[in-house]
Amino acid sequence: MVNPIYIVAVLLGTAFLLGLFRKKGTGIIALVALAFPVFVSASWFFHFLSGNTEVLNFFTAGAKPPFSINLQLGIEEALFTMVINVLGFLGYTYLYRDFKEQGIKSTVLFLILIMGLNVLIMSRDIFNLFVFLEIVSIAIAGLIYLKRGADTAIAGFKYLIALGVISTFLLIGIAFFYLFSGTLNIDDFLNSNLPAVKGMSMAVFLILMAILLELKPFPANGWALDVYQAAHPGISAMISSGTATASIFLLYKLLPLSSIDWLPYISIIGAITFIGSNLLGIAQKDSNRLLGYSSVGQIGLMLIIIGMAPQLGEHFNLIFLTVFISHFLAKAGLFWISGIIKKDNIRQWSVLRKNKLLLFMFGFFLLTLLGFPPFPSFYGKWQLIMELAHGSQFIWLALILAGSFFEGMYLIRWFGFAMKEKDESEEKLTIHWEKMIPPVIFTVFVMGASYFANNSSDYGHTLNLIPIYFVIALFLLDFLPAFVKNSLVIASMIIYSILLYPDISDDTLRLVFAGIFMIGGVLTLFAGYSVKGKREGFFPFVVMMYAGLIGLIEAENLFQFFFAWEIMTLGSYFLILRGKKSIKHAFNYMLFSLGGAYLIFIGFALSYFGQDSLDLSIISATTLPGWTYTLLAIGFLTKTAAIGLHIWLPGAHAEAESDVSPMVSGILLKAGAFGLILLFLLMGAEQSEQHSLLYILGWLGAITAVGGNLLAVFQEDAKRLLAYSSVGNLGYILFALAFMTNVGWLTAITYSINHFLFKTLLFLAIGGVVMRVKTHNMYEMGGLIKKMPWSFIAVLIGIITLAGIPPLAGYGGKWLFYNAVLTKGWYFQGALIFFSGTIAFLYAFKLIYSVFLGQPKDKFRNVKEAPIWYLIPQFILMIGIMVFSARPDLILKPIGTMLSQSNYFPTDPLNWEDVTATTNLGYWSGYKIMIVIGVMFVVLLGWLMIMSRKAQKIKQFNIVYAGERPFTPGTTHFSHNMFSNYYKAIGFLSWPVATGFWNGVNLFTHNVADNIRRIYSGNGQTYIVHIMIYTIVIYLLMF
Amino acid sequence: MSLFTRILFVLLGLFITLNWGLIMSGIIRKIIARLSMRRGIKVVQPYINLIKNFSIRSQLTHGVMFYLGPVFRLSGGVGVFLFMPMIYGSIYWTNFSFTGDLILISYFLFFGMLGMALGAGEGGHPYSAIGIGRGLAQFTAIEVPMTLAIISIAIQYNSLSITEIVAAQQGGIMNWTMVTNPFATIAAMLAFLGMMGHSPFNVVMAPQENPIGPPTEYHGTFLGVLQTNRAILHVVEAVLFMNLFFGGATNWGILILKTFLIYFYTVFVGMVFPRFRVDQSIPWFFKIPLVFGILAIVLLII
Amino acid sequence: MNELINHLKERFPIYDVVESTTGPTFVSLDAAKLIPMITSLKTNHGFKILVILSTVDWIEDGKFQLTYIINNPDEKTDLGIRIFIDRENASMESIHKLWVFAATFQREIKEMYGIDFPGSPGVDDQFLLEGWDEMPPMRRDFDTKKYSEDTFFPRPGRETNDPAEYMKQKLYPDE
Amino acid sequence: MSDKKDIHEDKFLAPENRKHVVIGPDGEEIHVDPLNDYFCTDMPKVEKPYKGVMEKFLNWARAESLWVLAFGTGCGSIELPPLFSPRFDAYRFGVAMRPTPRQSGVLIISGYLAVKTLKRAIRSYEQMQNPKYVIALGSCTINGGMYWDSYNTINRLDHYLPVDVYIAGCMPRPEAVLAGFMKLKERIKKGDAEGANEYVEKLDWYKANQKKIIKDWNMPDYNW
Repeated sequence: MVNPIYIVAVLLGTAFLLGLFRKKGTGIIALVALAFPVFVSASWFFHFLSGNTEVLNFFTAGAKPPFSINLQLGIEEALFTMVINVLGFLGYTYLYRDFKEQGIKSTVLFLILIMGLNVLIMSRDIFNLFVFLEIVSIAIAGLIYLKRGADTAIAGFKYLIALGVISTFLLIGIAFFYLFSGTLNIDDFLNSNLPAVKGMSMAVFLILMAILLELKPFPANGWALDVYQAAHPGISAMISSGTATASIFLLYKLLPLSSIDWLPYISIIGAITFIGSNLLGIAQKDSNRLLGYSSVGQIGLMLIIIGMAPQLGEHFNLIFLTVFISHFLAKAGLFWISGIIKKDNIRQWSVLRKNKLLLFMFGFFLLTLLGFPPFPSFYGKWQLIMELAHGSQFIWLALILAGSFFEGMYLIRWFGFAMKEKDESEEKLTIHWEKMIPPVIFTVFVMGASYFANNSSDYGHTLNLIPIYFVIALFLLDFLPAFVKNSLVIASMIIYSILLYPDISDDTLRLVFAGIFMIGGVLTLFAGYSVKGKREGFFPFVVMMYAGLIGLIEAENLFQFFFAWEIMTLGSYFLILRGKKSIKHAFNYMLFSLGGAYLIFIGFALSYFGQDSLDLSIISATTLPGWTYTLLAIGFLTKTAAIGLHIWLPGAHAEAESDVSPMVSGILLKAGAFGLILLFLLMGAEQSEQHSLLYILGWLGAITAVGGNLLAVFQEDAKRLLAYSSVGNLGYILFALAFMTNVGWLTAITYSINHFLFKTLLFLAIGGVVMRVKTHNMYEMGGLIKKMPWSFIAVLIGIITLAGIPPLAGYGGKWLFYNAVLTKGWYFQGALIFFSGTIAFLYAFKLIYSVFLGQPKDKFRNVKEAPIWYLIPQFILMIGIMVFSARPDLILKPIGTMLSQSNYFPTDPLNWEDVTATTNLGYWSGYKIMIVIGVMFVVLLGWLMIMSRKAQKIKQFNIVYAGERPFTPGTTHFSHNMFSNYYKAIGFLSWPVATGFWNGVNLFTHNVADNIRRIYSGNGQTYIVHIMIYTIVIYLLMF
Repeated sequence: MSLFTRILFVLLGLFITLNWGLIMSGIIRKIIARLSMRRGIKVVQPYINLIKNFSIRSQLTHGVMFYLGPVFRLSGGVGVFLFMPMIYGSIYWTNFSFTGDLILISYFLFFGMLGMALGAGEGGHPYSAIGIGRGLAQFTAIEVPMTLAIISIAIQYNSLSITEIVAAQQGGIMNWTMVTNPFATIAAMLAFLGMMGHSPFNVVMAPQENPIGPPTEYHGTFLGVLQTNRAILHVVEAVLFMNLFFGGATNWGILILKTFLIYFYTVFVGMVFPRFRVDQSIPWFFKIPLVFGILAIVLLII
Repeated sequence: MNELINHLKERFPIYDVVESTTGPTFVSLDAAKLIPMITSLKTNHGFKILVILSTVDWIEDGKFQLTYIINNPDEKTDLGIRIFIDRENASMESIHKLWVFAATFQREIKEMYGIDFPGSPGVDDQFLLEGWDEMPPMRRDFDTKKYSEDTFFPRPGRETNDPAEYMKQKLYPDE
Repeated sequence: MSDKKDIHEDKFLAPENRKHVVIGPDGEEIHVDPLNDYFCTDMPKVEKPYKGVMEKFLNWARAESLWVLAFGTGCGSIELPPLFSPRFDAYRFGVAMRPTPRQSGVLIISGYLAVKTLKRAIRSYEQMQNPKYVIALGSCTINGGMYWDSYNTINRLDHYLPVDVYIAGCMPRPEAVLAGFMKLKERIKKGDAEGANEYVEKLDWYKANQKKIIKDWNMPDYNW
């Protein structure tokens, strides 16, 4: 093994020797020089990893301390030096071209920087640390000037000033330290067991404070943000990932010096930093500064983790390393990408779309930062939150998630801009190949890290990762034409369903939802065949969404459930984002999903409190039932879009692509319903003690039903109308679930199935129409029945089911509803539900009339029927509706049996006499009703056909018009603002209160962020004052 | 009873219902005429109108849905009849009521409405759509007191089966829902006004401002079908309310008497009150009938 | 009123003043001076309302007479202004800029008399007559009886009697 | 038709009725010919009555159920509302008003007919279903009455629509109108009132007369 001292030697030597060379070849030499430490540290790391635990201690100048400086290389040091050296090597590769233009000076500085960082990690001598800290600072200050410009100069100067102050602290601290302890060596000090002197703690305070300030804690970090903003992104990457890493390690190394327990304070500092800087990030528009805020935030999170180390116990390593490595890789990657595209405003990042690889990496890094599965920090965060809950640190848990939420807010918005914002720049993106290498390598590292994180996580091995691998495979196969990929996905979903079936075939409830997810998935994918070309970036996310959905079904413990939930959210977010005008809506969707997911997260964590397993069943044994259930319910309600939390839904569903809308509306929403079902079952079903929660949820469901349906009535956009209708229908489901009776649950499941059938059908049919007419506005359509008869039939069947008119399946839901309401005794809520059911007529009529009936418009004289690939799934769904209408017993009987026999809902079940369902209130025979109505209908139709067989076919303007002729089709079609008088009567109920509320919250957050941001005046002196005040405040807090 | 006999009796019952519906509307028109000191139409005028409409020689059609509209409408009317037990205690006149209960009927009423709405929509006449929009809007409001009343009855009798509800009311007028649950009766009867579409809730068809609403384009045979349905539906709806609130009927005579009175009540109110606009009628339903409906339930709960 | 007339006389060449105690006072004016005078009346003298714009066909003189009756709502006085224009290629300046609805009067006059008002909005659109392609029907040289007989299939056997003669003959045949 | 002049060259054709091009959703051009695309251009057919007792029975029903289109053309329309007042009570004869021509069987031309109104009357008449009847009210419909030499009022209604019953007078009082209804009933019951078929048989003649005075038809020949 090579002694690590050679790292210093080689780097320093090269730096000196470079001067001997002329320009030529310096770059290559530096690169080789930088590769050497990578090799050394990596070899040591693997050496340690393979079981050697002996820590290497070595000394410069061959003497013992205090005469020489001793360096230490254990597994930790090896790891950190390795990552820094890799970063250095890649960072240099990235900056190769810039350094070449700059000449040798910069290269020298860079080599010095890397050397300094290495020593910072390895050195055990405090004064030596100070020296190398200074070296690093000066090297960075020099490198900041790499990018020429006034702001660079100012930023570099501020940096120097701030670091000067910090160094002063450090130096004074060291001086006192030496005064009191007589040694500068950490190990000596630790071994000496010196008595605690009062002044000693002051010395250590100053030392640690300096290191903390080096870590840029909020709010004393204005200088650092200016640096991030102004410096060359390649350098920012080094600062953000490199020096921060070294500083964190430094803090970790120096902490044992203190006799006072610093950990709580570090946590508090970390928490303030994490929340504060993420909050400020919300209002940020400059991409580099945004990354700076994010960097600072992540360091805050790491500080929290370090501070929490005792509580985290054995999991500390995993948590810290995953969070650290995520930040390290992603931040460097993002800064590098920022340097490639050279855009400051986050809105201009839409240029990324010109290069698929860049866009992919950008998304990859952002998701890594956000902690979505399967990225490493997901495992870390999960473990962190769980451990915190286990140690009943609930406030910390809430703070961390709040900070993460803020971070999510700006990162997602940024991502939305990159994906969808209009790209106005004409110029081509010039990309140098060597600049692409580092981010690509880091992407690979992230993947590897994910793999290791998964393996080393306690529950990672229980995950079913096959779907995830399939997603990755689809990314690689993205060059294939769409229909090949579509077939592949359909086939894989069918095969997976078949494989899955034996596992869940004995659990009818899961089977139903698996059926909705998988059958629905296959059917909606059929529509995808009508898309020509490659359809890049569609199929991986479809699979991701369905993988998440099916993961929910398969989940056996909380971890798997949450993993699947996040995967599903992520996949659906990307799908929604694909729509033309969906940037804002996808953002809203993700925000609400993220919030909801965090609530679920907290709920899970709370139920873990005081328990040892992560099995789903611990929810029922939770020691904090009120909080746990409420949080979980709200979390799931964000997905089902209960009123108040619904504002993301209409836009997201309406603006999505034609075949994505049915996926997200007909199928995805059921994930929330499934979550609620799971929650309610675990709450103890019929024996549940949560009466008040259920009562509130019942009212919420009823109000959601009315609100959603009422809002649907006043829509002019066909897909928005359907989306609001989904809100209403999910309200029914929530309401029925909250009953917690046998029949109530049957109602909910019937509604889930019905809603899946008709909403998928309607969205597909309307999607087909929209595809042909290229508009969502119903009043622009009209009279399409003659052009699209099949779509018309689909919509007709759909709205009959929706409105609950016998004989179709919707009626079964209504009948069950009455029975459930009457058995439960929630009469007034029930009345609200039935009122909303009649409101459904209004929009159902508006939908079918405005689109298919009335006056055909000139523009659509030549439109064709919707593509056959849209019609096939529609017909399958129609057959499904017919079968379910005629023989509801086929599905409801087994579910009823399961509900009543599984001890969940033993009382008052639905009785089946052959095909007739009976309760002690009434009876219902879907089969007989179907036959009676069918026969009668056919007879009457035949009769009328015979009676008016000679009828003359006439055209659209052959209507009685008081002896006049209609003016134009557009003016004769009565559609726009159809229910104006209804609005006059009860329109006040549809005023956008929820939207107003959330807009207010949004505005408030932004205002707070904006106001706090003013402390960063841009003035160096102010920043110094910040640092001083900050130090004093911390001092006062501690002593 | 064999299926064949049942179908035979159903057809017979349908025939009686249709005829009674036509005669009833004739009689009512006659009474109205006498009230305004006219001789008025012949009692058989509805028959003549019906024959006339079926004898129209030429027909026009706007499209398939224009055809299907009246079929849906009549299916709605006949269907409600089929699912309605007409005479209590008779095995012959219970039709197909074993397939479903009160909820089936109250939702099957929509079947015809939907068909009419679609057929009229296909006609392409803006007034049709305006009429339907008004009708549906008004219906949502009507449904609220109606639902409350139905829930109230279901709580009272602990059943949704019409036959059982009628059975519970047997044995004298004191057992009728009208007496035992007056608030539900009031709420439902106020809703009934709206359902029947007479003044003051006839803005759907308002001839002076909206030629005739949904059926503007319908004529000849189509109109005949609609009239047939109207005759049947008026009787059947009256039978529904009779069964729910007024003790049902044990023979056709009582049925005829009670349905006549119930129907007459709506016409009577219609003669007295002027027409509401939709934005007036909806708030009205949310006031008085709603209060009665809530009272009906609250009183039963406590 | 006299004051006003005198005032007008000083400024505009009006003539033929016909004063009336019951109806409006009429003045005549050169067609070219109409716009300045009527504008002045509207803006300075409170004649805010255009009551009517009508036409008389003086076929014998080869003139059309246009009568503008304007009203002062504050003083409750009316003033009629007559102007005469040539019957051949009759054309008059439009006053729709003073009163928007004057365009409607002018449109009717265009249709019924064929007097053009260049610039008046919609002046060429049909007003009362749909698909009329004959001479404007209110002109006195349009023979409405002949047109009717040619066009409307007169029922034969129609007699025309002098009412006085006829009544005498029917009621008092002896005298 | 007698003159097959292309209606599109008609200078009176309203702008919205002229052929035009719109851009479809896929950017394709769509040529719209409003007269052919918006309206049915077929011609009506003679609907043969049944024979014998059946037709007699139906005719009785038609006669006893006369639905009048609520359409007032001239000063006579004010004479119609009293018909339904208690004093005259036309309901007892099976007469009722309907607001839509589709459902009406009787068109009452109540007084003078300007050319403009005639156009609407013809359109409304054509929108009524066979069998349909026309009652002409007042002398204006017979020979022009006091408007006999007007440039704008027709003289003889029967040149434009097949009239079943004329009721003379200026104006005829409601009693006279009732008498007219009785007369119409008689004609229907006898089977004489086949004006609708007559109109179809002599459609060319009627159309020629109509087009002679109505120059901006703005529609295909027959208004379904």
